[in-house]
Amino acid sequence: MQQAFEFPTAMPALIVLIPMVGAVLAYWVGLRWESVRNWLCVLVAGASLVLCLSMYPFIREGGVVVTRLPVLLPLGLSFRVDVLGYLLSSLTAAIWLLATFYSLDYMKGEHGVNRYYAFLTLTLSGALGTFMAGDLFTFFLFFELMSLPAAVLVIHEETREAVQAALKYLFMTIGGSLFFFFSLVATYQLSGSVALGTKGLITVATPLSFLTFAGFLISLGVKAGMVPLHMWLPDAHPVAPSPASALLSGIMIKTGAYGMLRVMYEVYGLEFLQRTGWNSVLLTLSVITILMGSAVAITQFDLKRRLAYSSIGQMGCILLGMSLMSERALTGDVFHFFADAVAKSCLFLCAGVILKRTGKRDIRQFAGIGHLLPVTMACFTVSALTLVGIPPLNGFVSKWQLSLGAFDAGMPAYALALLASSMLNAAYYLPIVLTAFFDRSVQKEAPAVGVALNPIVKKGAIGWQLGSIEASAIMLVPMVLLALSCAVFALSPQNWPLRLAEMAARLLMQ
Amino acid sequence: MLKHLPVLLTVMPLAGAFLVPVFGRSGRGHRMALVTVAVTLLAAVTMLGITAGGEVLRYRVGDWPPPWGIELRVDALGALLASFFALVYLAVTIFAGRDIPGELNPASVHWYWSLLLLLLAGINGVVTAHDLFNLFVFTEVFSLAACGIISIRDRLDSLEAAIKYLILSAVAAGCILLGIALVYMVTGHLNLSYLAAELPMAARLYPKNVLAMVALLTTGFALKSALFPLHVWLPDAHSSAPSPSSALLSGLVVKVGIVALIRLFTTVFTGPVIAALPVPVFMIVMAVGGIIFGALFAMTQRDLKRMLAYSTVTQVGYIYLGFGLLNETALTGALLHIINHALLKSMLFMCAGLFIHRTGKRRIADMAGLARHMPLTMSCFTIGAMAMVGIPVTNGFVSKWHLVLGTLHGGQPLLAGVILLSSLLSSIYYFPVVVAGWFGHPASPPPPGPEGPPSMVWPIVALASLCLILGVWPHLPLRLLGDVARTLLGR
Amino acid sequence: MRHVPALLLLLMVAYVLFLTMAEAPAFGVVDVPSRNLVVDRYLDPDPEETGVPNAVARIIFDYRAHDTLGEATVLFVAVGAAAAVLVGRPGPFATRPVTGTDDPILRTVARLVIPFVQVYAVYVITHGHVSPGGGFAGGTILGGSFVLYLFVFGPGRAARKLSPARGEMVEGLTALWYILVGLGGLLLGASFLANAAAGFPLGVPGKLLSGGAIWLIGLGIGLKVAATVANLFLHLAGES
Amino acid sequence: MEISLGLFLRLNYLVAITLFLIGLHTMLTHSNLIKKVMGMNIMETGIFLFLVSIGYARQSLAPIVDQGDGVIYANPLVSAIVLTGIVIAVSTTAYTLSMIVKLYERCGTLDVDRLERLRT
Amino acid sequence: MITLFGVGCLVFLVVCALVVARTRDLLAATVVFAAYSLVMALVWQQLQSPDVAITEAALGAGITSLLFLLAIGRTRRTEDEEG
Repeated sequence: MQQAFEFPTAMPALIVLIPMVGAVLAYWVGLRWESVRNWLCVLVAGASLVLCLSMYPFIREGGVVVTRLPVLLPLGLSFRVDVLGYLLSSLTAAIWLLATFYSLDYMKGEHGVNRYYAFLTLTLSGALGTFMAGDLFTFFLFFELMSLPAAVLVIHEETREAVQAALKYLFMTIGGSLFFFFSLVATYQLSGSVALGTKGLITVATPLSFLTFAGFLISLGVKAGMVPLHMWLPDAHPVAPSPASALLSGIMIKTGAYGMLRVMYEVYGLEFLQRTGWNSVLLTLSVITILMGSAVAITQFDLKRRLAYSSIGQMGCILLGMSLMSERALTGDVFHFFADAVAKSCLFLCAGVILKRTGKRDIRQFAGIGHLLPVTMACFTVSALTLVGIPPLNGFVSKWQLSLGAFDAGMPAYALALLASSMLNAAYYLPIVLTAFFDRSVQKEAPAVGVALNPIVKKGAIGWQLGSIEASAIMLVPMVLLALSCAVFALSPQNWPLRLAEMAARLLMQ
Repeated sequence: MLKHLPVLLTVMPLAGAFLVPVFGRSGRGHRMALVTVAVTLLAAVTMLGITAGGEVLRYRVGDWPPPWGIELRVDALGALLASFFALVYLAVTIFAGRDIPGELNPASVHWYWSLLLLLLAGINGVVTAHDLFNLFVFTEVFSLAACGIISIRDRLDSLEAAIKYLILSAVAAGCILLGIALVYMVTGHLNLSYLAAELPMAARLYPKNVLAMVALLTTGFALKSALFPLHVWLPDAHSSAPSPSSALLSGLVVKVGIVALIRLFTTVFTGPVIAALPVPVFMIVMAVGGIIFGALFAMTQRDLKRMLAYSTVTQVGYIYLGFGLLNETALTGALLHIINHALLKSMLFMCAGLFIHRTGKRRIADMAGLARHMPLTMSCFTIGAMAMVGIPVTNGFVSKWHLVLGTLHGGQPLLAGVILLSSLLSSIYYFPVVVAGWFGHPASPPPPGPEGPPSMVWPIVALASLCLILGVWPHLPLRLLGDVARTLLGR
Repeated sequence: MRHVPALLLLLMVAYVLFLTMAEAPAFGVVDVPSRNLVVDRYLDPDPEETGVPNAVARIIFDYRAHDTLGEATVLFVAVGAAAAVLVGRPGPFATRPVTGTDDPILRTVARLVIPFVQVYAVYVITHGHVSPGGGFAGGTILGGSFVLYLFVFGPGRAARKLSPARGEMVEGLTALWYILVGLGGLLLGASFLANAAAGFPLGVPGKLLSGGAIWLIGLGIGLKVAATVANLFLHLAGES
Repeated sequence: MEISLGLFLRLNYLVAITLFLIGLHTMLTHSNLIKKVMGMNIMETGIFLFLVSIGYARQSLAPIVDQGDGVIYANPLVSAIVLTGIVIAVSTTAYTLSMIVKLYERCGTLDVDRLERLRT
Repeated sequence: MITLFGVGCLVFLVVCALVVARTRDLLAATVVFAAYSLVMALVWQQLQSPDVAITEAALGAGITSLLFLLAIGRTRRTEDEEG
């Protein structure tokens, strides 16, 4: 096994530290100067993105960036960024930058904005730390550092159901993290170390190792929204402000899946899982998650709740890709991390614009808003089609790889599950697009009160009847970028994230 | 002068306490108490410096050799506990300066300071004692003083709680004294080391006697430290007492009984006959009961201080669980949890005290929106709540880590499940208060003026930051307690 | 009978204890484990170590003086806490039974008896280390004489004789006296509460001033217990 | 027969334990607070009887050491312990009774069950 | 101690304890308790420990009984609550 050579730099620690300090600075600055704080947050997100990307030269030849801080806490912290960690942390930083940029305008005039920005940046540090953790203990620490401030984002509206949703989120997250804590201690007890990157920490199938894997599964399942443990997700996401729920859906639930990836492939190893029959359990759970998530999504008429259930469905696909345990499935899986993150955050940002501009949440009232919000709905359509898996877009690439993986793993039936997932996605996304663009029946009364009319597309320029009430440029730019990246990577000859995904898969499968 | 520190640790608070009725009448009592506690803290910390290297300070009161005279012994554990207890004491005394005159009638305020110092003397007496009867006498001192600072509030519920506490503590004293009589009858010694030498032979000659003695002593000290079935006095006592008193009661007084038991079980009851007795098993069963019932009862409470009191029953359960497992990691976890919980629970009670001092309301429902005009106190309460649940950055996490690892070393994953379940339960009754505090809407407009007098806010902030510091750099107490646990179990 | 659980508990305790008694060392014989080297030194015939014939006084005020310090503290705590409670504002069901009597017989007898009781008390205190008795018993009798005065002449006049504030001050000072004697031993180079080792003059055993620190502590304890008892009954009689 | 003779020879211990149990029973089951305090006193004196009986020896003298050697004295350590115990017992009694008096002033009853109902 | 008088005292103690436990009238209980303490002082003297005897007589019989009397004076005489 070719041992990845390690580059001991302090880069990962720096990347994690900047948002933390930034959050405190932002809160303190925000008490006096609003705009300075806004741009400070954007700057911090940008800085972490740049630093993440700057690690590319180390990563290219399959190297690993390592930092050890033995002093802190009982077991000391360590960071270890390999290809997978690099891809996901860059993705996180990028989407965080876009979301922060988007919320500059979205949060204008809202209450508790100072708190929102501080905790948003703090959660960024948690997410980055989780993806770059070098051992299970650091993973657990930053997992908590991401989950708890996120509760403050969920509770932002301070309405009754916001508080209820946040409390449910908190209790399930804490319950989950306690299971993780138990497995962490048990792993330390069984193998004497919790470091990632060394293959097969636990290989002997004892009752305790069984309990440990169950603990990992439950804790990371709660975060990833696996079906029996997903109850908090459909309540928390609609309640949070749109950029926050974009990040919640786009990035944070991915940490759960990332954790499963590390645990399955590095702490336990494939033959252990196959020997003890865990892979069949995982496969069934992911299929149930796909079907259940997508099916319920169809019945939801609140746009954000529908998107939340769609996230559960997509997470099912990711878990499925992981459990197939073949290299191509893993490539598709890692790429699907990327595709789903981009598409899902774009969808939530669009939902935010729709809510902000038209005040509508219920899908049945979306007749004709395509004309009112042409650019937004265009982005919405592109992202939706990505998740459905239409060929020219990212979604198709990952679904294609996943299906090939299913065949490689000798379980073609699961390719059918992916097909079913695509069809169900279509079943709940396309109606929205259709009503938005082609339903001319209603659309006579004026749009929501107090909405600033700044028409970009003049009336009659390309045959639109009504002047659009499109969002401001600040909100549109991130959405357009995300929508484009859904398409650009799939069309471009050397699909950069896909190549990284292949490298990551090869590294994991060794 | 350093040679005399072990005895001065007890005598200084005593001298301070005796001086308060003489000079402390017109409000000077608080300053005298502060000075005395500060000096005691200094003495404890210097002793910690000396004993950190593993050396044990032996002190013969009256220059009489051990079996005849009384010997005091301070090891790293004793010094560490004394230092942290004195530290918490200093914070609570500073806090009480502004809180007590409001809560008590002026005639008995100077007695409060005297009783506070007597309680500290009793605690230090038990921590440093190496003689069984001396341990009993100082246990009585701190029990009566603890009861005194509850009943001083002169309201119906305080008096009733104090009487119930005193009567149960008298029963415990009876059990302990009968235990001492039985052990003296068969061994003829009172000094712990000589007792340990005589006990194996006595256990062979009079096995039932030793069984009864161990049972009586364990029951007595368990009753004093509110182990589960014997905890009935704790919720009333800790919730009806003045806030600084409940901070001390929940933080320190409950722990001293456990410290005495740990000292007994690791120095005296170590022979093979006693190892056969199922006492640790009973302790674990009671501890599990305490953990579960404490958490369940705490969830149903509407009064904030009663909720904190029931949470103490759970935390005492943790400590007994760690102690009952009798393996090195679990014992380290238990000892560390004694210190962590002392810091945490006293800080939480002081926060509750400040809330009540400001708004006059005690019910959890009235805590809504409190953070809007008391942000600092509420953030300290949040740190405390996070530590109680065991979130990584706080000190609660470190002791929970060792306790869970200890249960796995002991081969009992089920107990680990109990600890984690109760952590979840404690999040279920702590976090609604925190969430309501930060994001709720206050019913009545907040009173004018700053968050609270600085002498009340700063001790809370100091203890909260100490909890965080111990959470991130726990190596000082951890290394010391690791060696202590090894030596205690090594024998 | 809702006390069944308590009865069951007691039966179990009784069963274990009686079994223990059955196999305990015999009563009244000399070769019991508790008669060992510890007791032989306490009963050492030539008292050059402590200078007092009364072995119990040796133990209380010298060998195990720290216990007695703890016990004097318990007394101080108890009466302090009691005073702290009793000075509170009277509740709705308050009654004041102690009012003193104007019955001439009681007053004259009391006036006659009290001095003699106090002389006897002083005797018991000062001879504590020579003959049975000692600080505690003597102090109680001295306190008892004050209580007699309180019951006969009423709390008002008794408070004028020894006001609660002054009573607490005496209590505090005499308790402090105990610590000062202990610190004396410490400052003289030996350890806290040291007697012969610190060079206190032991005098001639059997005489009044023998025993060095023992005699001093005994006097202090006697006064403290007297003040404590007086203070307690003054508060209990409701002097406010 | 052997057990009963052994027990009779240890009558003191028996009475001491009986007093301890009577005291404990009174404390735990009687609902009047003053009665509980009396029970406490009886329990404590029971323990003291047990303690002093440990130190007694037949034909022994009081522990005043002035009869030269060759004489058996009673065990003084036990008396010292009991002395301290008695003072502790009296202090606890005094303090409890003061609280009971103050409690009665507040609520007019000494019955624990009635108090429980009053408070909830 | 195995004299008739000694055994008589011990039996008297147990009887006094039972009476104190059973009686409803607190004043009677106090008087019996004073007797109990006095006989206990006698027993101490029998057991050759005069120090304890004097202390028990002074503290037990004297102070404790007085305390009970004063407490009953300030509260209520009979134990069970009528009304």
